[in-house]
Amino acid sequence: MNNSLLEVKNLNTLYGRSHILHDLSFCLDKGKSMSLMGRNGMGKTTTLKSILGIVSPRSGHVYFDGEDITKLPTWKRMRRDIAYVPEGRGMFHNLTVKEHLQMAARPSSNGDKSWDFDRVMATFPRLQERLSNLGTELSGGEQQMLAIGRALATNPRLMILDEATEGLAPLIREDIWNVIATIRESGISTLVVDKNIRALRKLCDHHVVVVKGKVHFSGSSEELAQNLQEVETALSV
Amino acid sequence: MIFEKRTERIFLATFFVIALCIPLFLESNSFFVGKATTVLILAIFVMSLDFLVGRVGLVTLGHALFYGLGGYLFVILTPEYEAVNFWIYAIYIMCVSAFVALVVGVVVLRTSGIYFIMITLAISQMAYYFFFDSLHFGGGDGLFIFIKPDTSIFGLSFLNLDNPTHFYYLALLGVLITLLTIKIVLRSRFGRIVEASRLNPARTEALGYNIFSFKLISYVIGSTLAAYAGLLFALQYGYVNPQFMTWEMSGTALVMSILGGIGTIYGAILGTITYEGLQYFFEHMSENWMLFMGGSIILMVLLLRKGLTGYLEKLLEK
Amino acid sequence: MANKIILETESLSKHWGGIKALNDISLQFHDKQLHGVVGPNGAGKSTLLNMLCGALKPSSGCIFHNGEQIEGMKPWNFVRRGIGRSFQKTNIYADITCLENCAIATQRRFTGSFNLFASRHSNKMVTEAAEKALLQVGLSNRISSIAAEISYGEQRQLELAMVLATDPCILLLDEPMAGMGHEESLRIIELLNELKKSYSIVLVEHDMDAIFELSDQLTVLDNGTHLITGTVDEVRNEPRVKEAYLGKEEEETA
Amino acid sequence: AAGDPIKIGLMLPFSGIYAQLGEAGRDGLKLALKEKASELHGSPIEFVELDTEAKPSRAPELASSLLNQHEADFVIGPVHSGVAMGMIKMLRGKDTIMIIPNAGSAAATGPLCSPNIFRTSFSSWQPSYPMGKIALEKGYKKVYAISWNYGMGQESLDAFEESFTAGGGEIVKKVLLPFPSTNFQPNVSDIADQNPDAVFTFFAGGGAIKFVKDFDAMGLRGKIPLMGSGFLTEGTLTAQGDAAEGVMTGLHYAEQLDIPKNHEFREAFNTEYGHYPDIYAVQGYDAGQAITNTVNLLKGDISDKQAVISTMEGLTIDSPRGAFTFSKAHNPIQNIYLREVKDGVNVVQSIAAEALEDPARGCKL
Amino acid sequence: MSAELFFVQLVNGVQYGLLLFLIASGLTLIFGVMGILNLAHGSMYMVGAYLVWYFAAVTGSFTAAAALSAVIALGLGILIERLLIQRLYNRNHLDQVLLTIGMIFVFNALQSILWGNDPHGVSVPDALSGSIPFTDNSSYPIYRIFAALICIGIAAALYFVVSKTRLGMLIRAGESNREMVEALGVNIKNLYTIVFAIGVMLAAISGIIAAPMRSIVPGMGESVLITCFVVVVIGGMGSIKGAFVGALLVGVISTFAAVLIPSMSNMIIYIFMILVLLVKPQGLFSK
Ligand SMILES: Nc1ncnc2c1ncn2[C@@H]1O[C@H](COP(=O)(O)OP(=O)(O)OP(=O)(O)O)[C@@H](O)[C@H]1O
Ligand SMILES: Nc1ncnc2c1ncn2[C@@H]1O[C@H](COP(=O)(O)OP(=O)(O)OP(=O)(O)O)[C@@H](O)[C@H]1O
Ligand SMILES: [Mg+2]
Ligand SMILES: [Mg+2]
Repeated sequence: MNNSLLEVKNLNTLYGRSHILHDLSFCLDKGKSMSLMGRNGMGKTTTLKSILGIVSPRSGHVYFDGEDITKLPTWKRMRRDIAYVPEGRGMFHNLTVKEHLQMAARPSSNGDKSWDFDRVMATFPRLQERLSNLGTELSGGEQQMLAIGRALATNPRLMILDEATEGLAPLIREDIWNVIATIRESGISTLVVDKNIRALRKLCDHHVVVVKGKVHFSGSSEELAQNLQEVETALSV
Repeated sequence: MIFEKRTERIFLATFFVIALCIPLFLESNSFFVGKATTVLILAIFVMSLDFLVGRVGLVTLGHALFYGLGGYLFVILTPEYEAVNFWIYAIYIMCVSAFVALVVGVVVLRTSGIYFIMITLAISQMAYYFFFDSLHFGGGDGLFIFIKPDTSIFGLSFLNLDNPTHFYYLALLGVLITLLTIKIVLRSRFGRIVEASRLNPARTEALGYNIFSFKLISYVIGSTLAAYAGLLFALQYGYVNPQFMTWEMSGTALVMSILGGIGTIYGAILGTITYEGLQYFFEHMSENWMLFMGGSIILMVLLLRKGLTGYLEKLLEK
Repeated sequence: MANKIILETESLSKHWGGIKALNDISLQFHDKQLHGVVGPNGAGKSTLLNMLCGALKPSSGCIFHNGEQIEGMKPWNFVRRGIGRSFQKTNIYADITCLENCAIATQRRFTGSFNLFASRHSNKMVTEAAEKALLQVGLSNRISSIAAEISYGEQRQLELAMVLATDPCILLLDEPMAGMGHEESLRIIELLNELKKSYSIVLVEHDMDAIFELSDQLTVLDNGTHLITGTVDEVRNEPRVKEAYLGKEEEETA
Repeated sequence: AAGDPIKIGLMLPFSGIYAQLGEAGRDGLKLALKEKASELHGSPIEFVELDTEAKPSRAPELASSLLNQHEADFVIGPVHSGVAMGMIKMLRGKDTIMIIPNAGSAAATGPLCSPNIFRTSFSSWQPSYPMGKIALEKGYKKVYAISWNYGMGQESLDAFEESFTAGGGEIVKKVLLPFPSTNFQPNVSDIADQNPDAVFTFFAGGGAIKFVKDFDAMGLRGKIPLMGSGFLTEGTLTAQGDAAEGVMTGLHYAEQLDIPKNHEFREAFNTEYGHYPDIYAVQGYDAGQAITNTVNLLKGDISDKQAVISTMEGLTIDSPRGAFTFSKAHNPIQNIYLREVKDGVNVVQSIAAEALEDPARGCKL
Repeated sequence: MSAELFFVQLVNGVQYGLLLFLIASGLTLIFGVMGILNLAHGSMYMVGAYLVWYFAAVTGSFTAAAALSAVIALGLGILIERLLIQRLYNRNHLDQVLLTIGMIFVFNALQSILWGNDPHGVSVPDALSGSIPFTDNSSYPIYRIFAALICIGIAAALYFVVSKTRLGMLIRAGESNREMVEALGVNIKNLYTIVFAIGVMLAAISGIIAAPMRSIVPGMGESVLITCFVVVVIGGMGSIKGAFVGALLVGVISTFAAVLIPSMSNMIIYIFMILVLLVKPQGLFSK
C-alpha cells in the first residue's frame, strides 16, 4: 500500500525566463510532518505555489493521495483537503475576522468537521475580542493567527504553512508551534516552510533544504542531526 | 534625453515628418486639412488627459470641463466684434483656466480613486448644465464666434487663422508644445515626486512630501493644456457648445488614451489618430458603424495588453 | 542617562472604537541610543510608531520633539523634523530602481522638488546622497535593479536605506529584520550598531537576539499598556515579561 | 449644366435618441426624388449620408465634409437644433443650399437666417402660437405650462403664452425642466395640486411618451385637459396607448388630414417602405420636392446658385400637409391644425391658424 | 407647499428612489461588491426594456415576457463574463472601461438593427392596471406600488445575501484577493460568472419593471448610467445599505427639486454628491 500523501516529482518552474525550480522532488507520508527550509529567494514559496497550482510548473508532477493533481485547477486541489497559509497572510480587507472564518468553513471531503468555529476560537482566544474587526485592522501577529485559523476551518488533511511564525512574538511563536504539533497529532499532515531550524527539528519528521531551486538535503530528523553542520551552512545560520 | 524609449523616438520622428507634409498633399481639400487639424487638437486634449490619468494617477471623467471652458472663455473674455491678438488671449485664457483648475482641484483632490472619478464628473456635468441652461451663453444650441483673432507677434504675422493650412500648423505646434511641456515636467524633480505619489502615495507622504500640492499643480497643468486645446477647437470652427463639456467627451478622450497605451503620452497621439481614423472609416462604410467601432474596440482590448504603443514597443524594443 | 531626551510621549493613547490599542504611554527616547520596543502581537507597537511618525493621530496625549509639542502636525512635518520610519510590511516603490527609490526619499532635503523644468538627474547631490544610503545598508551592487526584482531580504534592506536617505535624526524601525535570513539579519544588526552612535533609534522587533544585543533601553508593552522600561538585564529578569512575552523558548536559549 | 449629377448631402441622426426622426426624413426625401425623377432633366442624384448622432460637437466637421470634401449642391439636415447651429456656422452664405427638414430653432430663420438656408418643417413658434387662442376659445383661463429648458421648449411655451395672455389668459405656473430629464411624476402631482383649467406642454419622443403616461397614471386624464405642441403625440401614440386619448395638439400636419395629396403620399410611402409615414417623413419629402421643383424650373441647370435661391424662394410646394410657400426668412407659411387623439389617432378638429407665417424676429432678409 | 402636497411628493420621491435603487442594484453588485467597472450596465437596462417590449408583443402576456427576458439576460450575462470580462480580471481597471465602452457601442448598434429606432411603450399588465384614490383629483397607480414593493424585496434579498450569507462573503473576498479565495477551495471563476450574470439580470429586471412606466427609446441606457453611479458612490462602494439609502436620498431630493427649483433639478444630485464626498470622501456608508 502506498503510504505517501503528497509526492512531488521533477518539478521545474519558471517565472518568465528565470528558471526557479530545477527537477525538485520530495515525498510526504500520511500523518507525517515535513519542513522545507532554505535562504531567502531559494524557491520555497515557489515550490508551494507550484504544488497548489497557483503558478503552473513547466514540467513535473504533483501527486496527492496517489492521484495526479498536476493538471487540476487550484480550487479542485484544495478540495482534496489541502489548506494553505500564505506568506503575507492573504487577509481580505473587506471581511471581518468572523467572516474570514465563516467563508472558509467547510467539512473535509469525508465529512469531518471537527475544526469548527468554536475550536478555532479556543485555539486562538486572542481573536475572540477582534471578531468584528476587518482582517486588515489586526496587528501582524493577529493576522497570522487568523490565517492559520482560516486554513483550519476547512478541515484539511494537509496543511501547508509558509513562514507561519514570521513577525510573531516568542510566546506566540511557541503557541503556533504547539498548534502545529497538535494539528499533526490530530492526523493532519503538515508541510512547513520556516527559517527556524531549531523548532523544525523538533516538530517535523522529514526535512528538505532547497538551494537555488534544487534539493540540497532531504532526510529524517536523525539524518539532519548528523548533517547539521552542512545544512546550517546551506541555511547560513 | 527627454524621450527615453526607442519606440517613442521612432514614432514621434515619423509622426512629425508626416504631419509636417500632410497639407502639401491635401492642400486642395480643405475638409481633410480641417479634419487633420481637429485630430491634432484632440490629440492635445488626449495627451493632457493621459498625463493626468496615466502619470499623475488622477483618473478623471471631468476633463472635458476645461476643453469646453477654453472655448467659452474666449467668448466671454473677448470684446464683441473686435479682432484680438491670439497669443495674448491664449495666455489670458490659460491663466483663467488655471485659476479655475486650482479652485476645482482644491475641492476634487480631497477624494481619491472612484470617488475622484465621480466628483470630477459631477463638476463637469454641473458646468455643462450651467451653460446648457443659460440663455446668455446660447443655451443648448451653443454660440458662434464671429471673429478669428489675429496672430501677429510684435507686429509680425505668419499665420492667418482663416486659412485652414495655417490653422493646421498652429495645431501641430500646439501638439509639439504640449508634448514637450509634459515630457519636461515628467522628467523634472517635480515629476519624480509626482511619479512617486502615483506609485505609492502613502509611502511618499511618509517620506515627508505633501502629495496634495504635487497633485494640485499637476492637475492645473493638465487642465490648462486641455483648455488650450478647447480654445483651438472653438476657434477652428468658430463655434462653442455645452456638449464639449459632457462626460461623453471626457470618456471618448479616455478611450483614445487607453487605446494608445495609458501613461505613454505619445500613445495619446497614436490613440487619437487610430480612433478618429476608425470612426471615419466605419462611418463611411456602413450605417451601423457603431457595431464595427465597438467590435474593434473590444478586440483591441482583448488583444493588446498595453494599448497600441505596447504592441509597437514589443516590435521595436529589443 | 547622560544623553538628552530628543523625543517624548506623555500619556499617549489610541482607541479604535472599543479597542484600546494603546493606553496612557509615557516614554522618553534619548539621543544616540537605541530604544527597543517589544511586546506580544497586538500590544500596540506599530500603533506607537505610527503615532510617533505622525501617520496616526493620538486619541489623547502628547508627543514632544526637542521639547516642542508636535502630535497635531501633518505627517510630512514629522519627516521634515527628522523623524523617519520604516514599515513592518515592505513599503517601497516596486516598479522603479533602487536608486530612484532612495532619490525620492532624499530629494526633499535639497531644494527644487517644485522645480518643473530641471531634469531630475541634474542635481548630483541627490544622486550621491541616494547612493550613500544604499551603500550604508549594503545594497551598492543593486543600484540599478528594479525594486520588485530583488529578493525579499534585500527589499527589507532597501526599506531601511530609504529611511536613512531622508537623513533623519530619529529612526523609527518596525521589524526591519522580519522575513530576513540569518546572514542579512547579522548585517542589519551590525549596521544598527553603527547607526546608533549618531542617531536616536526606536526599534520594534521580535528577534530577541537582536533586541538584546542592540538595545540601550528596552520597553515592553502588553495589550496596550506599558509594562516596564529599563536596561536589557532589568527587563530580562522581570517575571512579568517572561510570562507575557518571552515564554520558555527564551529560557532554553538563555 | 443640365445632366450634371446633383449631389445631396444628408446630415441626419441615424443613431441615438433622434435616429428614428433622421431615418424618416431620409426616406421621405428619397421618395420625393424618386417620384419626381423625371423632373430632374436627366441629372443623376448622388447621396452622401452622414450620421450626426445628434451631437453638436461634430456638426461643423461633418458640414465641412459635405461642403468641402463632397462639394454637395444641397445639404439636408439636421433634426437637432444644436446641430443646426454648427451646420449653419459652416454653411451660412456659402453656395450650397441648406434645407432644414426638422429643427425648429428660431435662430435658424431668425437672427442667423441666410439666403441659402431654407426650412421645410416649421419654426417652434408656429405649432404653439395658435394654441393660446384655442385654449381661450375652449374657455380655459388658467393654464399650467411645462416643458424642457432648451430652445425648442422655451420657444414653444413663449409662443403659447404670447397669444394666450394677449387674449386675457393666465399662465399659473411655467416650469422648465432640465433637458432631457423624464422624471415627470413630481410635476404631475404639482399639476394635480394646482388644479389649473388646462395644461400646455411641449415634449417630444421618449419624454412625450413618459409625460403622457405619467399624466394618465396619476389620474389626471379626463379631469384636466392636456394640450401641447403637436410633437407630444407624433410617432408616440402606440407607445402611449390609451393614456393619450383626448390630448389636444396643434401641428402643421396630421396623418389623417383629408386632402388628396396626403392620401396619395401616404399610399406611395407605404408601398415604398412598408409602413405609413409620419410628420418627419413629410418634412423630408417636402425638402425633396423643393429640390426637384427647383431643378425642374431651372431645366436641370443648377450651376447659378443665385438663380437656385430665387427659384426656390418662389416655389409653392404641394405638400401632404397642404400647399405652402416660403416666407422672406425661408420658413414655410403653412396651416396649423388642431388635432385631438381619438382611438389612438390624431383626428383633425379644425384649422387652428391658416397660412401662418413665423414672425422671423431678427432676420434681416 | 401644503402638507398634503409635501406628503404626495415624498411618496413620489420614495417611489422614484426605489426604482433608482433597482436600476443601481446590479451595479452595486458588479461594481460596488465585485469591483468590476461595467459602463455597459445601462445597456443591460435597455436590453431588459426592449426584450420585455418585444416578447410582450409576441406572447401577449407581460408576465411571460418578463420571465423570458430575465432568463435571456442571465444567459447574456454568463456569455459576456465568460467571453470578455473574465479576460480582464488581472488587468488595469481602465481596460475594463475601454472594453465596456466598446460594449455600449455594440449594444446600441444591435438595438437599432434588431428593434429599430422608434420609441416604444409597454402597457401595464391588466392585473395591476388599476389605481387607488390619492388626493382630491389624483390617484396612485397600483403598478407603481407593486414596482416599489419589488424594489424593496430585491433590496432586502441583496442585502441579506451579500452581507449575511457565505456566498456574499466569498464574493467580497474575491474582490479583495481572488487568488486567496481560490486557495480556500472555491471555484472563483464560476462564482464570478454567476454573480456577474446576476448583476446583469438585475439590470435587465429593472428595465423590465420600468418598461410600463417609462418610454423605451434608443439611448435610454446611457441616461440612467450616471445616475446609478452617483447612487452607488453616495452610498459608499460595496455597501448595499449605502446604495439603498443613496437611491432614496437621490429620489427624494430630485423629486422636490423638480417642483421647487426645476431649473436646477438636474444639477442638484451632483451638488448633493459633491457635498457628501466633501464631508465623507468615501461615501455615506463606507467602513
Ligand atoms: N512573480 C515573480 N516574478 C519573477 N520572479 C519571481 C516572482 N516571484 C518570485 N520570484 C523570484 O523567484 C525566486 C524564488 O522566490 P520564492 O518566493 O520562491 O523564494 P523563497 O524561498 O520563498 O524566499 P523567502 O524566504 O524570501 O520567502 C526569487 O529569486 C524571486 O526573486
Ligand atoms: N485600523 C485599526 N482599526 C481597529 N483596530 C486596529 C487598527 N489597527 C490596529 N488595531 C488594533 O490595535 C491593536 C494594536 O495593533 P498594532 O499593530 O499596534 O500591534 P503590534 O504591537 O504592532 O503587533 P505585531 O507585533 O503583531 O505587529 C491590535 O489589537 C489591532 O487589532
Ligand atoms: Mg517565501
Ligand atoms: Mg506591528
